[in-house]
Amino acid sequence: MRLRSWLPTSGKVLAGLVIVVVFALVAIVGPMVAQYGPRASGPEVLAPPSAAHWFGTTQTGQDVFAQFVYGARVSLAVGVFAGVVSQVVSIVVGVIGGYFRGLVDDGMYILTAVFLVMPGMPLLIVLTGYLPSRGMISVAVVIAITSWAGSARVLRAQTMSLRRRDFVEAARATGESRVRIIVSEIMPNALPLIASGFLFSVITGILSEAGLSFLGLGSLTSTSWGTMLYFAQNAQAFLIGAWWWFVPPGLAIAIIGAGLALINFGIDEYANPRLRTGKSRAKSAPAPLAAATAEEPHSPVPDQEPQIRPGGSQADPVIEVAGLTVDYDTAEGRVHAVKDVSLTVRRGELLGLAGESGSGKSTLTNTITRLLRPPAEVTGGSVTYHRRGTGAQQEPVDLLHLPADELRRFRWTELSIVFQSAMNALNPVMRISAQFDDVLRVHRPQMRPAARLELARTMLTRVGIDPERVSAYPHELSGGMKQRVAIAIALVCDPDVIVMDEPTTALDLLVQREVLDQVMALQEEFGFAIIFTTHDLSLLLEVSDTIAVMQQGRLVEYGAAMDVYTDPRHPYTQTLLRSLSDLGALV
Amino acid sequence: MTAIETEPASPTAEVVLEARDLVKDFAGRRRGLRRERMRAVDQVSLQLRRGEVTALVGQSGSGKSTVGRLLAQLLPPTSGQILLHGTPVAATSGRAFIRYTGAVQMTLQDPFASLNPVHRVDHVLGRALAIHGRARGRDQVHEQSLALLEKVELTPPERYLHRFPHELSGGERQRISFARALAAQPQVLLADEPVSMLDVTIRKEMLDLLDSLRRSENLAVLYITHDLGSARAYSSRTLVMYHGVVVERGSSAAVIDDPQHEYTRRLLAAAPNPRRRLAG
Amino acid sequence: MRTRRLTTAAAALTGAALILSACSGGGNEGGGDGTGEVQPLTIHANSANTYQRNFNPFSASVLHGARGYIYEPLVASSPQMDEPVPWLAESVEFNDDGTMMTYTLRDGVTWSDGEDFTAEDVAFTFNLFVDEPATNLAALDVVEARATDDLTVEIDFSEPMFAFEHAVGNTLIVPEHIWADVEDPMEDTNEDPVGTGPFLLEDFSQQLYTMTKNEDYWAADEVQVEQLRYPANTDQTFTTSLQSGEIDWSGGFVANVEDIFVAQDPDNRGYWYPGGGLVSLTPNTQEAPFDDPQLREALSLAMDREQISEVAMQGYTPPAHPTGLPMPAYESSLSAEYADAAYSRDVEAANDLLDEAGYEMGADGVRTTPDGEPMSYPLEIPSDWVDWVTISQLLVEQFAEVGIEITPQGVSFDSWVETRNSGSFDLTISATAIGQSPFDMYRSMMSSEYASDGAVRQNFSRFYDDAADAALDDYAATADEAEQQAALDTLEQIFVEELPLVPMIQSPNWFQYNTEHWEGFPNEDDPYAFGAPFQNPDIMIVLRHLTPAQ
Amino acid sequence: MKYLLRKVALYAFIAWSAITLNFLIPRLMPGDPVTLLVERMEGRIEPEAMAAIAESYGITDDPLHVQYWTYLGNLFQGDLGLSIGFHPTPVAEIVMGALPWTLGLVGITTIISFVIGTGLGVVLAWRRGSWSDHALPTLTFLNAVPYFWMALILVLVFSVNLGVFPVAGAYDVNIDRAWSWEFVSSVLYYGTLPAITIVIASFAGWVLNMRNMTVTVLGEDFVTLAEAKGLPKRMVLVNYAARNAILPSVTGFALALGAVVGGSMLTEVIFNYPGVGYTLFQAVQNHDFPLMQGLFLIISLAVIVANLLADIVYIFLDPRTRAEA
Repeated sequence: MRLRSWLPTSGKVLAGLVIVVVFALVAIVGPMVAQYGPRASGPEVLAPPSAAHWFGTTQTGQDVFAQFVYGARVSLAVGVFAGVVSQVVSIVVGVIGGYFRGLVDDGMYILTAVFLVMPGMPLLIVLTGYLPSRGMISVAVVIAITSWAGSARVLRAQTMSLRRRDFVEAARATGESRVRIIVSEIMPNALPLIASGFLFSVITGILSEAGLSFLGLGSLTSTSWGTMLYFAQNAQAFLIGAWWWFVPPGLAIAIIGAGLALINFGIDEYANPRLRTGKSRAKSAPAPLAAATAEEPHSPVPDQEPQIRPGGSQADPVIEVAGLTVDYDTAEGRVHAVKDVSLTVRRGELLGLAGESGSGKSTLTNTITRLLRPPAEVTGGSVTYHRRGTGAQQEPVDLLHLPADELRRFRWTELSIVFQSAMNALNPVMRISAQFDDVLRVHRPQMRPAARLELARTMLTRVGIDPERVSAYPHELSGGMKQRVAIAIALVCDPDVIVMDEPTTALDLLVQREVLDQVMALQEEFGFAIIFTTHDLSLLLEVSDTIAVMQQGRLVEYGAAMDVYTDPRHPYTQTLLRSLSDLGALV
Repeated sequence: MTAIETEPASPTAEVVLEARDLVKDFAGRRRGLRRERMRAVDQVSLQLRRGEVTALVGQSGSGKSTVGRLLAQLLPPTSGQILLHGTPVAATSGRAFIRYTGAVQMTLQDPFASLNPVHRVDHVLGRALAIHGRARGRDQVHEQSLALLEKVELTPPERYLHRFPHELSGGERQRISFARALAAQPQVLLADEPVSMLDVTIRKEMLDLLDSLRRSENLAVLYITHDLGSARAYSSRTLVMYHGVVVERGSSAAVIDDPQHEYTRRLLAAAPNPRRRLAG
Repeated sequence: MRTRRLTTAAAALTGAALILSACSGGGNEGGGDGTGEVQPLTIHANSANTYQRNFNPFSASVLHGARGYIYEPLVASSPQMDEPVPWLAESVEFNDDGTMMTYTLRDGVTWSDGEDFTAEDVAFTFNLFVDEPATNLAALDVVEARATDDLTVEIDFSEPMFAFEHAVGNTLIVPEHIWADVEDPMEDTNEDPVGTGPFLLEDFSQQLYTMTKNEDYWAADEVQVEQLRYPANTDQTFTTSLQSGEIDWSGGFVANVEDIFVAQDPDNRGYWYPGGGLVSLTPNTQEAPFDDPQLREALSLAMDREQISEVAMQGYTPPAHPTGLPMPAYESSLSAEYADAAYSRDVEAANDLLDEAGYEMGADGVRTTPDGEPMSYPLEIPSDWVDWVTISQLLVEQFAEVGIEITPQGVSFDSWVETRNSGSFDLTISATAIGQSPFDMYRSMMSSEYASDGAVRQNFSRFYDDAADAALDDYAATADEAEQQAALDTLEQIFVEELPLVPMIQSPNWFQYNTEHWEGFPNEDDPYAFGAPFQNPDIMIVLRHLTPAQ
Repeated sequence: MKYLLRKVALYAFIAWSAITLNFLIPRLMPGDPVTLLVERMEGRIEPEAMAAIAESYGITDDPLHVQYWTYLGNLFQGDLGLSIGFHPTPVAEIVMGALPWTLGLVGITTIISFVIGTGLGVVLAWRRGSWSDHALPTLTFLNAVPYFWMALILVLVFSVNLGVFPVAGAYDVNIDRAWSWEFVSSVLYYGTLPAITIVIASFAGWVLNMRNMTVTVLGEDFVTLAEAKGLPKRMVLVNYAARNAILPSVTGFALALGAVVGGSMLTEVIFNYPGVGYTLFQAVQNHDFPLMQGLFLIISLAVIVANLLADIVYIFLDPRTRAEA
């Protein structure tokens, strides 16, 4: 059990490690096992593999197995040495440049750019061509010289982003010295990158050595996999069919390269969980849940029955959630992110969904919008959508079981979404017009391009943005404007419901107020229902018709906003309101 | 530019840290050969008194965080002075800086980002103690670390000592940040938006903690926030910043209950408040 | 190419980069190349990926065929040939002290553009050596040359030229009416060559150039080949082309030549690798301890040349002759004393000799010099010369048996040349070209005229010996063959006894042939000339022996 | 515009560095071309002739800075000197002879492998979590296989054993070099195996890169929103995910050109392909300093220009760079 917890969970990393360990063993133990010296010539010339010569013999009767294992030593040593040198250089250049900025960085940046752009292999070959001594160490150094730049650039970027991180600032504020900050605060966080860069340089080193040696530019007086290939090539081993001579070294290079790359994969996945595949992906709990499990010891547990009262609107229901339960599979077992939640959204109503981080409100809205991703899974309950109009159309729609193409038609025409951070919700490389346009092309195929553009302009005007900005790119707009654009896009197909997921959280107070006013005005005009989630209860109390308070996946209180405000019944709601009051928010 | 002085403070307690006419310019975009200067902080003066919380309120981009960093000497001011106990200090690096941080500590906004994910709690506190020479030897460091954790109400402290930041909740992390700052046994605590990333219920606990620490350690606290309500509730004096300038200052009650400056009024009006609905 | 460098620098001489090989394409099968009569002769003289159009005979990277098939010498002579063959000249005479040579030229020779070939052209060529020293590839001490009539030319030299008759005779003659207008003869690529030779450049591309027979050639009857093809081939493709029978005539290293090449068609295919130079272990005889001839003798005794020949050279080239002279080319120059000499390994004798000379064996199996230095020496070799790398590994094993430690170090070619020429080495390996005569070889191995404070260009072991110098002078000062042989006898004796170099193996003259289309190539049984298609002037002789296959 | 100017300035500096490095390397390293040339002539040259040869190669004892100015002056006149290995052919002529082959073979195969690689990468990212994840180990293996070894194996199988493709060369030398179908088809036929080698050995890297980038982008809000908009999958994948994920690859593509020219060198050597890579290899083997310098310079400048072009393309692909200007 103990041992297993140390083993990497990813099969790829495990495979990679096994490969590298096997080759390391070959390099270390192999020469002790080999019965012959790598250069010792023998009477049996070009013999195929046999009991006496496991991998056969060469043109001059040398034992291929002996060469292979001694070659492993040299090839791996060159790779590792080149990797170390190249990584040290890139750390010095990248981390120091990235941390100190200014002239130092400018110099280092240009140096990096020079080496990055200058074609590596030709430079390597030219340098080696001039190299007076062809020892493996000089070859390794030259390889390092030509290969550090890529890694340095990545490290620099990482350092620049790390040095802006709060913990670096905090360490400085504590009084930590610069050297210690670099070594103890920044470097450990860049470790995945350094490790990955190191592995990459090792691969490059092994491949470059093999390539150089194969061209006759390496050190032919040492035995490496590259020189084996060179001698094999020279003796025309291909033409005489001496496969045992050239297959092992080439295959070994490819396999160890793949092994190192697989480990690298693991590092990438560790650093960027999105890249994970298969099981390891499922085990990585998504962020909201991680917060839910790290429970606040001071929060009251929802031990009491939910307090349900009539909502603030009497209109027809649009969306009905009934007994909904959503589970996550995590390494620690199943977790209920949403548990037995029932609520109703009515036409033209603003339903405020309140809850702190980890309360399950995002999981709930993601279920309604059908954007729930594995490992989350609906394990109970239903979400029903009621269309506008009469007759057969009024047949309620089972949202959770809507087939793919019907779901696509449903989306945006009936229900649209406004995300928390508009900066990320708009495609940075498309003009605003295009982001209106693709929705309309799909959902309003009969519309002409000119009409589509006109509609986009109209919608922008509606949210108080100069219609000329329709041809702008997202980055040319301020945060508030982007959020308005996002709202305008959400409105363009005249949906019945808009899910607004913390739409104003990222905005400054004054802007938030403007956007809110706009939303209220638009709702007045178009009559859509809004599911408005936020952790800011005071905001919800002010704008909502109905409020639903969630805590740890459960709905704890539901009712008309003013009822909840003036007469909170669930202890959790009461705590929230009391906190708000103490914080001066309800003054 | 002079701020509207809503109500003169009663200068009772000793001034620990003072800023006089602080100005900070940042290099902006290059325009031709000239680089545009962006004035982030313009002629800001303030005093932090022992045992008193001073709130610095403003929206993002108002320059309030820059003031905090200037006071912590994390940034050198373009002009103006910082006085510690009446003595001008300019020490953004080296031993002088470390000495300065022994008196003035700062905590940052984002509890998720302000602790290095690779270090355990004991390392964080141990370093802070070591830098300022508040503990020697393993035993002393251990003992002191436990005491710090207790001070920030993380009990039992042994439970937290060997945890990584990701094993802690947001509130717990912010407490660790406070503990780290307290390790230096400072006289001034600059708290930059200490609660804005936290849930409402935690905010209150955190501000209560800050307030009790102020009292028990006799700290001068600068509470930097965008939230007028909590400034009113937890500080005795409030300064309102807008575009790098302090536009209004005075006792918190006066500034917030009876704002004089147009900007302060707009801020108050924009704050969500269900009362308004009740009234309307 | 890598391997061949060891052997004949002549291959590298004309551009190590150049290669030729052959692919006779489908169009040529069964009937010829368009003439409908005779198969072309496809030649691989050197490895090249692409050709650069250069037919300047003075250029180091001139394309093969230009020398010999387009430009011709006065007299053709080669170490492997019994007698010099009069070519553009019918006879030559020396004045008494050997400083003037008078050539009488062949009548009726024309340049390929129709102009007559005259004594003026010959005089122009030799005067060019004076005006443009870089063109003087054979380093002839020309003072002046003049045409005394249409067919007679007199050339004045500053030294007696008895020993250099072959070198002067092998001078390729260029037409004055064209070269007089060439501004810088070393920087001209001479793309459309005009010569007196049996072939005309027909077509050139970077991958193939062809030459077609000059029907107005002065000895057109002697040449039966109608077309020469030089396709570009690298080492790799050369071997496969050779294997598939696309090449008629080649000179290159082929590993396992029996299996890869001969075995496919034993009736037609063959190879002959006569000695074409010498590869020696080269001690620095100016520095201790290798200034001690006894030590050099011990190295020689400890060396297993058979093993080196078998393992490093796959048995293609025999161990060196104790005189250092390549065989069979210089067989006739051997003194009676050494006619049957051969090396044999004697480790015991070597050890005794070393003990006797005061090189004490240490406990670790490594001897120390009388000065107390451990006898451990680096051996620098060009890192990409495979056969030398193998040789050096064998020397490690062989010398370990006499308590001398060798550490091979692969260095770049430049670095090796630098070290070798500047004398900053204890031991190295070097090659000596066969030259024009045994005198040439000994001169380059023992003459003090190459001594220099800085870099030397010959005599890399820096062996300076008065007796050797005297013998060389004697040889050069006489035209009498008996006197020359007497001087040679002395030189051979000095070489054998003093060991200025420790000869290891002969370097082979690589040569493979395929008689499917053409026959008459030289071979061991009929060694009338060197067979390698890069060897001048031998290729001219070989060409005249070729007849269409039956 | 300013963004572009900055880039141009940077690349100009890099070009200058390459030019200067190119000047310095041979002068700082041991070895003297004249000695090497004489070595080839079997040392039969007299000292005065050596001086004459040195002069003809433009080798002088001038102080370094004088040599440098001469070097720069010659360079700007397009004079890269005379080759030593192919003396007296001008280096520029040799380079120009080799360049089209490399541009043709390597250029086309790089584009093919980029297109295949990124396309496949997007598909793998979209289908992640399914069978497609099992393709990854195979791809990493392909990515690590040495080019030249792969080339040798392919030659062994397809040329030597099966005889499907020619062993080497750029075209059948028996065909007249003209714009005839016969010649063109011969070029294509001879180029097939080298092209396959390069594509197989290089496409996997693009797949892995593109997959990682796409997976990362797929997690972005705007992709989720695109899905929520009810857009067809293909549209989401192409316009939202791939369109953003490809941005880093554009720079990578330009940088890779350098690596590919180098990597393809070994391929060119094995296939006897008359391109820049093989010529460089020959130059190194022949100690042909001027040719080596000329080739390295041309390759560097080509890569620099490619990078500049990539940066220009980037401006069109990513509007945010325009804002930085």
